[in-house]
Amino acid sequence: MQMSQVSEQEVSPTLHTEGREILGVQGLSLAFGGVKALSHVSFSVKEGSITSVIGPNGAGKTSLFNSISGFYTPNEGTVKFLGQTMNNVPAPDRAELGMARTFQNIALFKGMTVLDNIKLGRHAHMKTNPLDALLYFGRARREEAELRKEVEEKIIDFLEIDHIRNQSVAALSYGLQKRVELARALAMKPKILLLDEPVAGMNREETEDMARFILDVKEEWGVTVLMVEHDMGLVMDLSDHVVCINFGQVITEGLPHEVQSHPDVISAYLGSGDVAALRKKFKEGK
Amino acid sequence: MSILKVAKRATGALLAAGLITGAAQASDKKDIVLGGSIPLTGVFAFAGVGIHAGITDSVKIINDAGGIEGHKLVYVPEDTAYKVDASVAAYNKITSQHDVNLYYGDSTAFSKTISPELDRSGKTLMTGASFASELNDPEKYPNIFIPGPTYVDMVGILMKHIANEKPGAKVGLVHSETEFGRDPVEGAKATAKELGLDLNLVISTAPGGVDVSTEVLKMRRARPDYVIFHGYVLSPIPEFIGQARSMGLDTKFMGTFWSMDNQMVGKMGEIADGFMGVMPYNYYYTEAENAPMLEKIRSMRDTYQSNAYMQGFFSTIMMAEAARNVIKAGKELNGPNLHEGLEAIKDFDTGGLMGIPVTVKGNSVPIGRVYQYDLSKKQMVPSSDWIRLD
Amino acid sequence: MDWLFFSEIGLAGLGSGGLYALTGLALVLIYKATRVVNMAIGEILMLGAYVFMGFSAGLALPIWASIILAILVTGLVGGVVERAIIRPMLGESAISIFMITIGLGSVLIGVVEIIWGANPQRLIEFMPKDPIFILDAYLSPKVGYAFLIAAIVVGLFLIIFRTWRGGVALRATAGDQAAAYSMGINVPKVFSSVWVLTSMIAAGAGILVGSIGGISPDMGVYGLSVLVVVIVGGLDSLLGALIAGILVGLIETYAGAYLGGEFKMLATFMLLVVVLVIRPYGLFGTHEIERL
Amino acid sequence: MRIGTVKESYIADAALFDTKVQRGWMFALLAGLLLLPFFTGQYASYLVCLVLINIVSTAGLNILTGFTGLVSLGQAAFMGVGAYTVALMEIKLGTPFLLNLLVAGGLAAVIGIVVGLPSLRVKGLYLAIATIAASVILHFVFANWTSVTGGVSGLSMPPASLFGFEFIQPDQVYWIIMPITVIMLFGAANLFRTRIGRAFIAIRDRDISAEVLGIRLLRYKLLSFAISSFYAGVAGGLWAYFFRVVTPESFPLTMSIFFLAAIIVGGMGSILGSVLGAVFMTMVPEVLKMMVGVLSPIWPDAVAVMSPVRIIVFGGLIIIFLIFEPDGLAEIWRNIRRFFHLWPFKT
Repeated sequence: MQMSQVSEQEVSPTLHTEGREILGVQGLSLAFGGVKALSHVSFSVKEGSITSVIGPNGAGKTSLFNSISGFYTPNEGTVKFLGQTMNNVPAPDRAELGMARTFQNIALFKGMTVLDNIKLGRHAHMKTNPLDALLYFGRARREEAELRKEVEEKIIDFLEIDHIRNQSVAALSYGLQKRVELARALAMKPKILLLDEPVAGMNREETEDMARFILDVKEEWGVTVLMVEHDMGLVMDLSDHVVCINFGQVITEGLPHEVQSHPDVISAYLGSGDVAALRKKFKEGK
Repeated sequence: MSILKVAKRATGALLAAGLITGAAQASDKKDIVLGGSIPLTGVFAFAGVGIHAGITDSVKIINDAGGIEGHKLVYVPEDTAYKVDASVAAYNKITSQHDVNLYYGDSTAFSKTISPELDRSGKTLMTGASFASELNDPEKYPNIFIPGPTYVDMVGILMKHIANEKPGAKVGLVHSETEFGRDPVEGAKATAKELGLDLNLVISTAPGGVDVSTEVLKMRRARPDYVIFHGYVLSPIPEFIGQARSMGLDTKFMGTFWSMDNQMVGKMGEIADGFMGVMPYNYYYTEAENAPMLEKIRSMRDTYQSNAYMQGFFSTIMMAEAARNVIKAGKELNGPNLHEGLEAIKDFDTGGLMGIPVTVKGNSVPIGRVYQYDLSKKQMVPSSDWIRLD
Repeated sequence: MDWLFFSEIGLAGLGSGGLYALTGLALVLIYKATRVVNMAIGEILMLGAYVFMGFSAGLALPIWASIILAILVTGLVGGVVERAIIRPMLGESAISIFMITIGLGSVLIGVVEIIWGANPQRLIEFMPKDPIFILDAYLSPKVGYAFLIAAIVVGLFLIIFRTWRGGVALRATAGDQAAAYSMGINVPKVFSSVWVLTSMIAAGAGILVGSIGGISPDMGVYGLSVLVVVIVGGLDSLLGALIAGILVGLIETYAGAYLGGEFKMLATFMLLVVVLVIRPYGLFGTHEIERL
Repeated sequence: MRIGTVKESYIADAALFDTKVQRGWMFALLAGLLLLPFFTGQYASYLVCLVLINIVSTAGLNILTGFTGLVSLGQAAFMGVGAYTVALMEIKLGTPFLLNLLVAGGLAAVIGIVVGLPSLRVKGLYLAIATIAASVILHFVFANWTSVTGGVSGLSMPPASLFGFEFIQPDQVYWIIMPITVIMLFGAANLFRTRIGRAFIAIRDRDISAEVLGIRLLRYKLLSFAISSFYAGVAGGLWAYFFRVVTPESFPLTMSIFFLAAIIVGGMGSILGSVLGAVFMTMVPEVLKMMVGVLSPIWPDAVAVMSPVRIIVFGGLIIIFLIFEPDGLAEIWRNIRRFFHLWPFKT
């Protein structure tokens, strides 16, 4: 409730429909054995926008993310990023090009502190070689100092996690872990940020914080956001563009309010038995 | 724990160890120390325990008889588990605590490892459990003594015996895939040629290998009249013999020193009957004339003592004799002098340990005798006279 | 080419392959049910052989009684081991459990050395000694009978595994521990029984292996070849263990016969390398799909 | 008790030893290492050298297994590669020992990379067993490439020398071993302050997500193998200078297991753990030996059970630590420190 009030009054979403395409998915199909996870999925993400992918559980959203970030190789179709076809670009290279993501079930590295987890995000943009590292002199030292400064001043301050920077991630609450994951993604110097259910399992307060961060990332950092999310309130409030998929196919896409009232979307959730919950969510705006 | 503390405790332990070997006896003359890297545990423990007992007894006998020209002989052993690094550790430990002139090492690898150190310190003469022919080189290993024939010599003695029994016989050599196992292979080939024997089968078996059926199949094809085993204590010799017998082969089987312990051979059961081998010493039970040492051993220990015991015993009295020669000559006890003292040993009467007087040649004593197992007596009995290689 | 020799070697290889298959079966079974690679299988096998020696030579019991007692005692040890050190590790990483079995192997060697000493020993001969000739080809009687026994045990085992109720529980547990638990299968009991059962199989194999080549505390290295067998066959495939067992037996024996004893281990592990390159999860193993 | 420390800069915060007290201890330790040989006998020097060599190799294995999560049972074989390299260079070329050690590490690293190649396709246990294969094959090469390695009898080599001075006795070789160990430990600690160390830990914790975060898996797994084997190679080289004879039996599979045990007992993924583990596992047999020495007068057979007891203790330590303290001695050490930092206000 409060969520929607805040967003309506202060940060009403700006539409970027005229923006240039930063990420394009064309005819993407993916199958595991005989099971089709995605079939001919196409949509486009405009630079500077927040685009959301919605759909019932098992619709193929995470498979879509995994295909975009290069963890799965699609059977058909292409992913274009910054005008470049990604089909033969391995995942680490996509990361280096500016594709950053978070994970549905949090993939922080438990053996490292919050700070090191965030620093890890910068990996692909650093030059330190093994010899530098062993000697910790010259480049390694300089690079690490620069990174530390930037992480501290830009990311940790921004996400308000300075009090936990030296803690081990394993000891953190779920909400904080999600925030650290976002911090790590930001450290990757992203051009596009793929967020896989950024507020799942969060309480209201945490959700509000996260919504604010996502908007700030777009507005202040100028980073395009593509997210998968079940929290319809959040999706409707933040998104510039919504893509709904079910059974691995795009049912409809468009502006949030268009998608919200689209009959196929309703029936998609109906088919999955979520319809009552969905109606309730839409009604409440949450 | 700090290293210093460890060192202090080590000293304490060593003192304790010294007590059991009977260290503290007042004497105006300086003690002569015999250090030992002894494999009291591990895969070679059966030998190590025997060696240890043999050295301990001979040291006692020597000291009871007034020591070495009045100098008391002190034996300082350390367990090595038959590992080279542990042996080196033991050497370092013992030499840092004592002024060591005599040393017993447990393996060929250790002897080679420590040899440069012996040369450098120039204080010590070393003997040991290794009969490796490689060590029988006074130029390269001036501080090492082999208490018997080398492995090549052992195989040579056996082949000599074969050539006498059956000229031109077909001979097989089965050896373990270890350093000392490989030692006599080349030498055996040369000796066979010299003696006109047909060495038509050489098999190496992996250590710890359990199944020898394919090797036996090879043997079945080569049909050697004699097969010499080298580099084993027991397994897989019985299996070879058992399978050969069941295939109806009448091959005669032989072993080298470390396969020749009476009890070990006895463990083969019925197939042990007729097993032959070379042994440089008399057995514990040998009844020989003029063998006071054997009598003494039997009076000290009333049960059978292994061939390893004899080896340790013999090593000690030879080392003591070398030291005696040095002292008699009024020289300082050091490596080169001890080696001279050793080389000076001529027609030395061992009191029956060896059947004939001992003369050192090179770094070794190339004497041996062929024995054969008699199942009815459950004993190895001589089947040749003492053979001296020249 | 001496074809008779070739076929005789083949027979001998088949014989040792049978024993590999039997021990490999035990290893696969543990893995299937508990996801543990038991690196101590070789040492359990050794323990079985020593216990047999203890009963037959030490206490002079009849051979048949000694065999049964040795198998039972070793099974009991397996059960105790499972309760004492494997169960507390449930849920730990595969590597930790792998290491704990290495530790176990070491402890078993030490215990055997304390009780029976480090010297190599021979088991009492209990198999017929008449040579076996298959056509013209000679087969060492011990190897032949050992193969026969191994084959019977493997056969019996497979029948039990397919039909008996416990076997079904075991297979269910192998498929999905959590699901099996929710279906009312007593998973801890299955774990215990698997350790008991496989230790018993290993003890039997140990008696056979020991009666062929003698026993010593370091005969646990036999476990290394068995490890190759199950990796080549696929860690979770019973069929794989049987086929790879025979394969490893043959390759090892041929390498030993034609190249020399020192090539045996090399050939075995070369096979392993080749299989790992071509089929990383073994000839019949399942590749687990990784999830993000 | 120490209450909070304030740092002026990020560099100071990222320093290896971030408090005065820690730096003080560090200098005390270094001073101790410098003075040590003047106060110990040959035997203690021998033990110290052995411990140091084991520390280098253990630290290397910890980089691979503890930090990167790739289990290897090939560490001893890589040490063998280093040892043979040093022995051959010393015998055939007579080049300076530092160069020899570097080449030894380098060659071991190259072979480590080859052995690590399956690591992209196979994981965990399969990889561990692939490394067993590597050590069997390397052992075969050592034992059978007689023209180069001297076969089963191995190679005997001259001591290391510098400006005509020969490092022969343990307290002399110490001056080669100790500085190299210290440098390599600092190197290992440094590694984990940089992107490379972080990438290793990321691969250990979740290798698939690491890839999506920009870490090239194969490259970093191989790099970990290379660095780890480099450490093993140098350790092997030091071993060769220490014993001056290298045989195929010098580096058995049980030695690889020893190093794995050392990182388990010391602490996986901890440099301090590598040190503690190597010291502890090397000293345990010595302590047992002492106990035998003490017991012998009362119980003459004590020595006979020495070897089995040692084997049991070795295995038992692995088991006990894995069950009761999986983070090893390093964790115990941290707990002790924590206790004293807060003492007497909190226990």
